[in-house]
Amino acid sequence: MKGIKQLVGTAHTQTVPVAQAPNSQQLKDALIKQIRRSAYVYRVDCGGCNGCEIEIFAATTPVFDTERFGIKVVASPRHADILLFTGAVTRAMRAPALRAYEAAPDPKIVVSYGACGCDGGIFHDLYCVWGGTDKIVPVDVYIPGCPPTPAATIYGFAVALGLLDQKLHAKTHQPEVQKASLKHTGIPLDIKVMIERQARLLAGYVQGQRIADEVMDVLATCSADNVDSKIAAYLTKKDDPRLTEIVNILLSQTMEALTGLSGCSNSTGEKVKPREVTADE
Amino acid sequence: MTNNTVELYSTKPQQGRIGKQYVDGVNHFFPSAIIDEEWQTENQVTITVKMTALVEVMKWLYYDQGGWLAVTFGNDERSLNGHFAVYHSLSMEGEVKSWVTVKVLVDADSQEFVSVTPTIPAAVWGEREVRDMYGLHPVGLPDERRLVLPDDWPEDLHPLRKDAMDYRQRPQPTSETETYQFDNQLGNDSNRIVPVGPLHITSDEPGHFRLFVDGEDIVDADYRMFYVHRGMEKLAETRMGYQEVAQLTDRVCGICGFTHSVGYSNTIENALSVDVPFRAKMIRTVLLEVERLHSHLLNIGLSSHFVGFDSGFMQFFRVREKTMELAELLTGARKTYGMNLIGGVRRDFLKDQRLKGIALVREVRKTFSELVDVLLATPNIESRIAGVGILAKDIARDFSPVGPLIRASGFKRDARIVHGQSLESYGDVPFELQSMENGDVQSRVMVRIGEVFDSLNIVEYGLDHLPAGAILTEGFDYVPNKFALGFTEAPRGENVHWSMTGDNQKLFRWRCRAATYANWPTLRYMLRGNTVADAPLIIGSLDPCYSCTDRVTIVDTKKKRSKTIPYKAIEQYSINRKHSPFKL
Amino acid sequence: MFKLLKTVIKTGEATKKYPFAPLEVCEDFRGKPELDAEQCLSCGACTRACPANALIMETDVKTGTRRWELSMARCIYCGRCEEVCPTKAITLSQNFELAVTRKEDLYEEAVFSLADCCQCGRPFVARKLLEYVLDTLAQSGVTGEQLKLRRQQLETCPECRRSNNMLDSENISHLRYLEEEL
Amino acid sequence: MSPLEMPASGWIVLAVAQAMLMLMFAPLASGFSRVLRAKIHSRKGPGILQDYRDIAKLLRRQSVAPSNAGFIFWIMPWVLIVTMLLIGMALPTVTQVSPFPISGDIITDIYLLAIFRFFFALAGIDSNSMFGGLGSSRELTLGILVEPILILTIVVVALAVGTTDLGYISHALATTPWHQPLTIILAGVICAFALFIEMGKLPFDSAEAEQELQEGPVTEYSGASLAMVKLGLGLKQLVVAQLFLAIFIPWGKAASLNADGLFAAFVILFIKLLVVFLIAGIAENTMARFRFMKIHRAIFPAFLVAVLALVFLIFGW
Repeated sequence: MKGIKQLVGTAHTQTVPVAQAPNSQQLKDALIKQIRRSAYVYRVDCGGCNGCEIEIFAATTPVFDTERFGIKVVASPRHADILLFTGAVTRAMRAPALRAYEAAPDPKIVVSYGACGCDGGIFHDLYCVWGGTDKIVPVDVYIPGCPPTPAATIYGFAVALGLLDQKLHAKTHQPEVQKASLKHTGIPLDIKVMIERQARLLAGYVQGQRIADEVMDVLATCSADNVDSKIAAYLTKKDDPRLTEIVNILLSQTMEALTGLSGCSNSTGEKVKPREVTADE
Repeated sequence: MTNNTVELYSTKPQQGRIGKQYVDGVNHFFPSAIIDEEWQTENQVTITVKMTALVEVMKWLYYDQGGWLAVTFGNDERSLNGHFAVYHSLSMEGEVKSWVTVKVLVDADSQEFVSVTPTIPAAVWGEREVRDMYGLHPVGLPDERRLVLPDDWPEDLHPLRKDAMDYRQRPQPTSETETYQFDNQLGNDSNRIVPVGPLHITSDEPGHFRLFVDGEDIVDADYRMFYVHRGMEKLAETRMGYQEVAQLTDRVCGICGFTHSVGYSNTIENALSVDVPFRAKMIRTVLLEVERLHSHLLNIGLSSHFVGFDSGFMQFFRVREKTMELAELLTGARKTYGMNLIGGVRRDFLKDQRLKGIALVREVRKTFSELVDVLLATPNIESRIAGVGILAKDIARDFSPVGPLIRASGFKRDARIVHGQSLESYGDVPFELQSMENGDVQSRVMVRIGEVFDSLNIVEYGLDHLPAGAILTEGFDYVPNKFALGFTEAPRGENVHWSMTGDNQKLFRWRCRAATYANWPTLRYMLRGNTVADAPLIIGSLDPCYSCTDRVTIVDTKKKRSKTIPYKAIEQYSINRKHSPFKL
Repeated sequence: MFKLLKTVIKTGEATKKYPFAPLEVCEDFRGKPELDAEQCLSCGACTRACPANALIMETDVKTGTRRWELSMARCIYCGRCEEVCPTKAITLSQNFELAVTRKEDLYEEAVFSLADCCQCGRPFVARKLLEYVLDTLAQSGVTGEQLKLRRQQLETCPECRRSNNMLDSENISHLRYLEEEL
Repeated sequence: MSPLEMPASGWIVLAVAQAMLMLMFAPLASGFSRVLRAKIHSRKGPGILQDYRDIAKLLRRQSVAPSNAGFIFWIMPWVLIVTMLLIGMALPTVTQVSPFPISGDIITDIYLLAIFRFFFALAGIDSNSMFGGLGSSRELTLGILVEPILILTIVVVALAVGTTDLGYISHALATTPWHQPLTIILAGVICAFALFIEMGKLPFDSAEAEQELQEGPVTEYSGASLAMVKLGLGLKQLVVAQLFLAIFIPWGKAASLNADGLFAAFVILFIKLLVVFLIAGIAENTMARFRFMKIHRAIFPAFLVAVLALVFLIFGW
């Protein structure tokens, strides 16, 4: 069957991308020069979750307004200079997508948009998905993201039109130091682990980690007598009721762990309806 | 019979058994119909009934007891009890609000089950899908066409059967062309066929419709969905663990993904009775409303676009960007918030987010109300949207649609109100149910406008009244083969999820019914009798999320009979949505 | 229509300057995942957590290396890797300008060397992982002889350990039952 | 000079020149509409020269046609441009009399407009899409609704002045005092309305294939022929606008063929056009499109007023 390659027996298949004309690259370079200030874009939706579609939209509307660069989304592949493929190319969308590709006049720039378009994203290996634009047509520009923000979209177009150069390059890390440094060595290990865990439960993996680090930095500089004052100083500096609450919980539990006796145990899974902290603006 | 008769026999509802009288009712009217009764949460019960009693029980629950069919799905339980199973989940909205799931066991050899569609049309898509995915045969189902699987999929391969295939297997295509038969129920061959096509520049996603027209009037309409069926449900029970699926559900739909991931998380939390901290619930509530904001603004913008008022479209998108900013501020991403874990959320709102967030909300409220005035004061708007695409009450009752669509047809259905007590923090936030009587496009727009203001209030209230405490619960065990429903009110209506835990730290089965899936089947009735020129407006007023339609569905952009050239549909679409294609 | 014009005039131009001026994104924006190879233990937690399989890790026993690879193309920027990383070696940055013309540029890899088994000399565990465990032990108060012993245990590959236990005769008292008899 | 004899070479040169100028400035006009549109969207929008860039690019792009396209499909772009150029040559835009009286007769011009519409509709059918017939019929229906008004109003003026030659009408209105001011003003207003519809602006329809809108037949065209069609559409707006200006706002034009007179007239014309397009642009961007079924309700009253104008004429008010 055209464009389909068998893998094992008749049961398992994969797609074969459309072949490109030998001189296509020169033609494309010429095209890019022509369409610098006036590019017509045609969206081919090969099974996106429509997060990408909506962000492409957002890129054309007032706040980002691609039209100021002469980039215009058109409704017919016949007008297209750039084909924008979104979605992981589902089984049913393959044929229509190819038809759209062939309907567009040569030469044309193919842009693969979003994680699904670039490499199938989270759906890359499903039974009804071919796994990315470049599995069916040759792709010139990849715009990753899930979905790419309108700004990323504009940047992507700029790269496609050769107005900006790409910033990302293949990278290989070769760590010389074969030793990862331990953080907060000043704090006993079990306390450190406890604080980090609780902080995550209280404030999530980003803010929680940040808070845990800051608190432990403060604690590391403290001696038994001036803990309270230093923490208080830190909290007043931040002036955030929620932060104060979290830090107090962390401290009380630290005390608990250190002394064994239970301080004000404001345990995390409490089921009594807690008081409401109101943002004081 | 009326609801009062229920009172006569029903025992006093036991504690923690909300909706017990429905079960008692079934027992009373259909003695020995119930084989098994199982309570998942205090307001969710699953009753296994005899196949012979299914239709009658469903009929009683649905029409006599104010039930609405939320989702119909199958399950391959041969490894558990030697049978397949078909579930019909009903949202009971009589005087007692609860969830009743009716389950029938399907013999593994005959593989046949009784179709309830002739009695309750709402089940049609669900049963067609069971047929596709499990190869079970619904006896008496009027519409035997394939629903979910692509046309070139092998007849005898049913992906969701546990013994069917590896989730990665891509079988040899069986045909080069699309073979779907569109059916014209009212008209005849003299009607011209108009593919209203998809790839429209400002519609978030393409859709494929066949309008059967007589002159300018639509006689009937049919549509082919599920062009983007990818097999997420299979993925969820194979490659992924529980937490990963929460990320997957975020990508069920690019517009209302968060509601799906909340819905999914709720299924597991309900099934394992995990206590989600209050703060996490409030954070989820806030984000659900943020999502509603951007989605409704999108749709209101589109409605003004479809009537040729592009300035309105652009202006509404300008406001919408503020809500996207808000989302980014609160979650770190404009879309696909990725905030849910089973047992809570991943990020907290600190002072910074709360203050900025509240400021943004107030700004949006101000600009939005201005724009609403503008929209309503715009010449011709009224004449374009009033009385167009009416959804009749009886149709609505039969098909169990959800969201602004049904609220605009005079029904008071909103999971946030009806089941608010068991849905995140909706019990504690101030807002009322928006509904209109006329059932036309105008009513839908007005309902959405009302809901935008509600959402703004909820977000502001939520950010202002975040409960103290943790945002995540951990340290619970995943008990095998527990199951429950999870539901949220997405911008387009109620999303319903159902999942069953497996014994290998993976899901045994996950079913997701998105709002649009419930709304599509009514579309044909809304289109009938209108002009082609209004078709896009009507379709748009349903706020179709093609990708929502069965987790991931896109309607084929350029699908049509092989002789037509690819971009025809688009051209035809554009022609028909404009009044005169040749006007200069 | 005059209301509209009024709004329009009041609003002026809503368009952002980007790309001519940098764009403000929020502090915790989920952009390109940045790996701090120095901190990474190649423990594989991220590869297990990644919902999209954008992160993979493969061990090459011949060269004695372990390769970590991130595919920006497939990445869905959910930040699960950041969440599960024990050493915070991977974090999502604010960088969203990721478009490329060559797909190869979307891949980022890191190579870590493996530690050899102190007995059979076959590589079996990432050196950094091993060292990290030992450091943690040290911090938690294990010292001197104990630590040495632990190190020796940890540097032995599972196979060798198993065989050791088999041949570990001095722990077995052949005469125990006899003694009980007496 | 009588309309039938060949005009002097100087006039011919002027006629060709002004037609060519219109062709050159057509993209500027549509570009201006796009900028205005963007501003009303609160967008930065494209430069005013964007349409020049678009057309320049399209002219260099490969031109593909649908497999079933007939010759009508190919000649349509040319017909568009040629008909409009003919009218363009005839219009007394910068001079008080028509520089090319042969096509300067009002009846001729109205028919030229009709030819334009006819070929456009024909091309739609030629593209043989299922909508072709439907669309053409609508197009022609609109024509039937609009053209009578146009003819009636212009005939009223013609009668009032006593000639159907554009040049003379414009000359007369510009120089001699109006005998029936009420009639002419009334006719002018209605004529403006009719021509606004002819320009194809919202709410009656949109001229530009702006990013959300797609002209039916235009979708079929690509590359160079698409460029031609775009040019043709732009040109029509310009010409129609000037037709109105030439008749009803005839002041400030050169009496004879001398450079500075022409230049002044040119500047004045430019300002007039600016105003016209400004008004048209604001109108089309601030209202929703008419429901086609109801469009006659908007147009019929206009027809009545046109009749009223005729009545006034008869009573000599």
